[in-house]
Amino acid sequence: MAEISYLEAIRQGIWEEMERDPNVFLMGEDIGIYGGAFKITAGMLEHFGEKRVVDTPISESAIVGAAIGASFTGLRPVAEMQFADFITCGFDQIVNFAAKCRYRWGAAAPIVVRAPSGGGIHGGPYHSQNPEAWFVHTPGLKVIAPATPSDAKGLIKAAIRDNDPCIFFEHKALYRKIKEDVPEGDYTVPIGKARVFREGRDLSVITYGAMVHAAAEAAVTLAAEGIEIEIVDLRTLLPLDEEAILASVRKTSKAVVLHEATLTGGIGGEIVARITEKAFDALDAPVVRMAAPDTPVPYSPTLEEAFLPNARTIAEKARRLALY
Amino acid sequence: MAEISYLEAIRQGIWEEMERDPNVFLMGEDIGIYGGAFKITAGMLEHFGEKRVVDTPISESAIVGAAIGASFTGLRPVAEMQFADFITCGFDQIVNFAAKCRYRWGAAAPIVVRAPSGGGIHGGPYHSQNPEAWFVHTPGLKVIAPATPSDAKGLIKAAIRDNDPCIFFEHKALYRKIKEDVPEGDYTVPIGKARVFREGRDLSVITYGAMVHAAAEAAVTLAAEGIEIEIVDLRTLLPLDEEAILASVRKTSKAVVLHEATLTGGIGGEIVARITEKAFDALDAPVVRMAAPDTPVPYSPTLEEAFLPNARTIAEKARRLALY
Amino acid sequence: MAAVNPTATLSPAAGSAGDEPALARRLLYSMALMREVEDRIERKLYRQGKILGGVYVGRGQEAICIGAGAAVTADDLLFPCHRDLGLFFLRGVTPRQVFAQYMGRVGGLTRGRDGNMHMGDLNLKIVSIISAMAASVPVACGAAFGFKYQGTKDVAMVFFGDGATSRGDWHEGLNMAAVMKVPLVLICNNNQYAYSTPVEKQMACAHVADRAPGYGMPSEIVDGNDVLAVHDAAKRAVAHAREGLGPYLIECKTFRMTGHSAHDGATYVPKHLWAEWEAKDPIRRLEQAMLRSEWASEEEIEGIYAGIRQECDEAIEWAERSPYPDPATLTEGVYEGSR
Amino acid sequence: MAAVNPTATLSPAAGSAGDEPALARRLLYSMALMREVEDRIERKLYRQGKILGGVYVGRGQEAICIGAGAAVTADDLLFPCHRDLGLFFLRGVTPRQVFAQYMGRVGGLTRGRDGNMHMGDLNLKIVSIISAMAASVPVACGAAFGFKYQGTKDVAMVFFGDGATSRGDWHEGLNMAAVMKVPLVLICNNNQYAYSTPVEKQMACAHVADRAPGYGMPSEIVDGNDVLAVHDAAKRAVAHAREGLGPYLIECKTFRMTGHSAHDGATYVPKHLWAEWEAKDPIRRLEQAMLRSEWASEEEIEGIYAGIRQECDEAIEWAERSPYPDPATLTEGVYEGSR
Ligand SMILES: Cc1ncc(C[n+]2csc(CCOP(=O)(O)OP(=O)(O)O)c2C)c(N)n1
Ligand SMILES: Cc1ncc(C[n+]2csc(CCOP(=O)(O)OP(=O)(O)O)c2C)c(N)n1
Ligand SMILES: [Mg+2]
Ligand SMILES: [Mg+2]
Repeated sequence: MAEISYLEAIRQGIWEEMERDPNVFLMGEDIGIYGGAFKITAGMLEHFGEKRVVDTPISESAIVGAAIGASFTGLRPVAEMQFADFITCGFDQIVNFAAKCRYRWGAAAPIVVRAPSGGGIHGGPYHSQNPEAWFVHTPGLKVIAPATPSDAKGLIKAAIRDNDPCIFFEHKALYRKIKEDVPEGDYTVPIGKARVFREGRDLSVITYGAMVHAAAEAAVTLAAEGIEIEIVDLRTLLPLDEEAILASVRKTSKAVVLHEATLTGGIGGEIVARITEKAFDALDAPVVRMAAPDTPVPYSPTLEEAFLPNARTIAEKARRLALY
Repeated sequence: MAEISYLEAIRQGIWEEMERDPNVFLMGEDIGIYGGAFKITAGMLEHFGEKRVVDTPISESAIVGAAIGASFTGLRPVAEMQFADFITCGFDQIVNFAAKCRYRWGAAAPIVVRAPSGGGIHGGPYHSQNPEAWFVHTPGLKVIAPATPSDAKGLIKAAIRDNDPCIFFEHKALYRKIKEDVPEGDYTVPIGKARVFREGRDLSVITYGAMVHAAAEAAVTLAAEGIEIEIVDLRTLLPLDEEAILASVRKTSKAVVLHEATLTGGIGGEIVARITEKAFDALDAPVVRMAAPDTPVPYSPTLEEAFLPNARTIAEKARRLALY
Repeated sequence: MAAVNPTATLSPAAGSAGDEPALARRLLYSMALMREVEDRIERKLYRQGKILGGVYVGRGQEAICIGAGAAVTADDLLFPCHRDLGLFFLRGVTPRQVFAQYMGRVGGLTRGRDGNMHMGDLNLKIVSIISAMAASVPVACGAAFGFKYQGTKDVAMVFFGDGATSRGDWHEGLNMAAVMKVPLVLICNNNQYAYSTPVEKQMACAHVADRAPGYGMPSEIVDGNDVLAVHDAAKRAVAHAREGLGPYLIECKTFRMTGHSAHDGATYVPKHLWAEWEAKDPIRRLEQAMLRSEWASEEEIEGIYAGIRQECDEAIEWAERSPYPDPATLTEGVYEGSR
Repeated sequence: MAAVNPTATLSPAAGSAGDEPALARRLLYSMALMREVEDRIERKLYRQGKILGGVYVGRGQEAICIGAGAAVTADDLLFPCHRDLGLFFLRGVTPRQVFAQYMGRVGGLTRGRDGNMHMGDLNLKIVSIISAMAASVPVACGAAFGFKYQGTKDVAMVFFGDGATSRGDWHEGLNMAAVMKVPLVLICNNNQYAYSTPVEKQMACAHVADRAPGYGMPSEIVDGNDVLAVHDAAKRAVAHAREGLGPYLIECKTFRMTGHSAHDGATYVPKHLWAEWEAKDPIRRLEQAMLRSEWASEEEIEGIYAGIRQECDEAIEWAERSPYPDPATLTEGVYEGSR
């Protein structure tokens, strides 16, 4: 088993699916000779050729729309948004067409839209957003947000094989920072299944993406104080793995729901609601949310640092809840 | 005081603001000679002229973008989306530009985007949606959803005078159905303030828009059974009137959060989370949500009826909770 | 309208030499069927309250979807717009299914999930309308890309109106199709109105076709009320696309002989236009041409119409007997295998 | 590039007859200042790690924003794109503010809220870039509508690249501006690349200007490395817009003499193009023209450059002394009066 980065894991996953299925192809801006803004598709043009690695004009709506149309002819398009922030330009095609095809007229739209998202890279308001909640509120979509190389590889492969439209959020801050050994050979990670990232008895931190690692860092601090937090990595945001969430909360009786996206209207509310509706009696304390404040993502380091939840602020919040 | 419809109330509100401030103007598709798909702007072209009632090409993104640009020159644009379902075509301009102007570079973008939304009119998947949650998750916007003629008139006037971008959701099923006496003369209703639509001691129904009236109908049934529900009409969804919500819940100790929009990722989760975070000890039962199921809005009457929450299903839910 | 001058007589069906009579009969039948079905829908069932919601018909524009739709094979993928009901009949959808669709019954193409023209069936190679105007254009571009990718000779044919050309999706779709040189045929019905908005308020150029050069795309303007002319132009476009020469735009000049939808009286339309365009009715014109060229007799033609009326009577009965969907099925099929 | 042939000698500044020397000095100073500031940013501060995040510069394209920006008055509203830093200097923004902006300090135009070129100031009549390519076009159309509505003679001038023209917003904005006949001047910098994507993969027409007829809009193609030619074309466009004749498109042919951003080595660019375009450097060309026409001496010109270098040294010191924003201000100003 070779240790690879989160970025390399996604790259390998796509590469393997391209090898496995000739109907899989890639489209997006600067994904060919340039290999993509983040180099996810580096080397693919050379290996798979122009036919399967398609540089497009700057047309997010047409990229998504064309991906859907191509999927109607039996292809398996993987479309890249150069930054998740620009998925808003293809929003109508995703939420009004792709998401509704199967229900409205029985047509499958097996597309994958990859969206590099998240802050912590000094990207400012237009290159740092976490827009997943919009899509979680759109029936018909599957929304995926891996935190580790193993999951990133297994989930991108599962998404490409899935027969429903998948929005795949890749956290930019994890691309090169997070490395681990990934399983040998061909494997997928099931869409819709969370995993316990860290076992703990005192309280549950329900989170995903980059925040999984911030929580893990906080867990070390807290463990030294005798507080053992359990970290549930959702991995898929739609459909939500309610069982896994409830199981952890029933075990610890306390929960912090954590995300990097801004607080109001974020997916955190959905999770809190499901916990209180279905595990109310198991709760020893109110479920608390932790997220970025309700502002655009600021550029200046001092502001962005204050904006993003981090190990220190997570530990504080968890500590207070543990002592509730 | 004359009894007027919800539709007429919005029309009057816009009309009065046009009379009051020459910088207020309207743009949208078919709003001129046709008076708008729902006749909200009927008669305005004749009275205010082509300069201030502007028929546009079918270009939702440019309608919103141009409204923002016009606002930079001191105008007060009121833009109409023919149906809220098509606001997705102007999504980027709203969430990435209008919403972020003030925070990013200190520019006000005082626009109003009117969006006729909601089901119950046999509109099917593309003419019935309630997309408010997407905007509630967008810092910088104000999101308004009136339930009554008085509020509709007072809030559209407040939105036009407001110095931040406002998304104004008008529920199509209320346009001609709901009538009431509205206050004489010039008045506004404050953005960000909910109101208790009906007093009750046994449980709180937190809702907005068309569901306020469905809840009121359920209240009659329940009252006959001795169950008195309190109905909180949020009126504004962003910013949320947390005080009003918590005050009602502290009073009744039980709450149903109700909306017509689909359940998962809807604003209901946000409200449940705030209640459980801030009024946990006041709760005698888990806060429950009630909303449409996670599907597109179906067309056929039998399906749409099963899709929309109604007085009967609301009464059932409330009854069960009251007896918890 | 400078570039075309619609006449009361049809242009000879160049290219379809030989089988004119058979072709003409097929076109006449299809246009007349579309007209009759939509008349029943708009003027009977809707007014009787048996159809709820929006009703959009193509009265007076039948030559466009029929003439163009008849120019492709069953393997080519169609992307209708809301005035192109005829395409469904060309693909074997029955009046029964259409009436049931409009009445929200399980017998409809979407089984009640969606209404009116918002229907499609990939097995019949006909993609559902996307309600957002022009959103179908990039999708059709992608389908055409798929055909090219797979090395088939199939083409995608997408329909839209003059108003739809103002949408960003229209531009992105045409540009991408041209850059990728995919087999896409674009059929514009320029009926001079978008809802109540006249084309002068929609664009500052004289013709939609004037935009083709900006995409490096060939185009032509055709009399949209001349079904044989539309058919011939469409055959040229399809041949161009099949040969791998890229997308091709056809602008069909026509007029919407009704309101935007069943509830629209269209009082904003200058009166004289109705009579002017009534004289150019595509069905009457083909009928006259067929009689003139002795491709069919009065009786034969009346026979066609009588058959259609009977077909519609029977189909409506069938549709009214078709049940409404079972509410228990409400949440089925949002995802593969989901209940 | 057929329509222009860039020469080593500048076209005479027709129209600006009389004040050439003064105009030329202003243009030279502004272009040189932009060049020096961006060199410091891209080649010094960024590499020293003093600037974080994306850095996009307009090296080799200075003639476009300076030539066009100098053609409007202080009341006209500017909509820069990410290679138009010069516009800020024309509007009185100082190098201090620009360096502070890039370093995320409170001294920057956005006080650290946003970074690099993502800045604006309505008091200076300069609207912030919208990061989504071409999103500024409909916004500029709306501002131009506002000027017309209020009866001022002001115009809006919006800048964008070749790649931006593929966005739906570009189309919707041009079409709406043409239909509404608003005073909008559109300046395209066609530097033949969008990030790594060559213009042939962006559009299937030869020139962006080929699209203007489809909007019923006049256009011209100009040598984007000839600041006086750009200036003259812009004056024609501004006059057209001010007279109420509607929008006007200018395509400036140029080349991006660096990577897309500071981290892009641009290895995808054919080597020979660098030398070819280096020879057309807009600053050198104006310099030569000024010497030839004896509008300025070697010494004067060197004096201008020396002053700029000193100005930048001082400005960087100032910017580095400018504090980072106080985290306590994080949530301020999302709404009017919000803390
Ligand atoms: C994006 C979008 N905006 C608005 C509408 C509402 N609408 C439906 S049809 C129509 C007019 C379409 O005009 P045109 O494209 O000319 O087609 P026609 O109806 O004339 O055949 C409008 C505005 C829509 N469907 N989609
Ligand atoms: C909608 C959108 N998609 C993608 C991007 C990422 N991006 C930033 S600049 C750029 C290339 C722009 O090319 P062009 O318009 O030619 O301007 P140039 O950089 O060449 O001046 C891209 C793809 C973006 N900013 N907006
Ligand atoms: Mg039309
Ligand atoms: Mg470029």
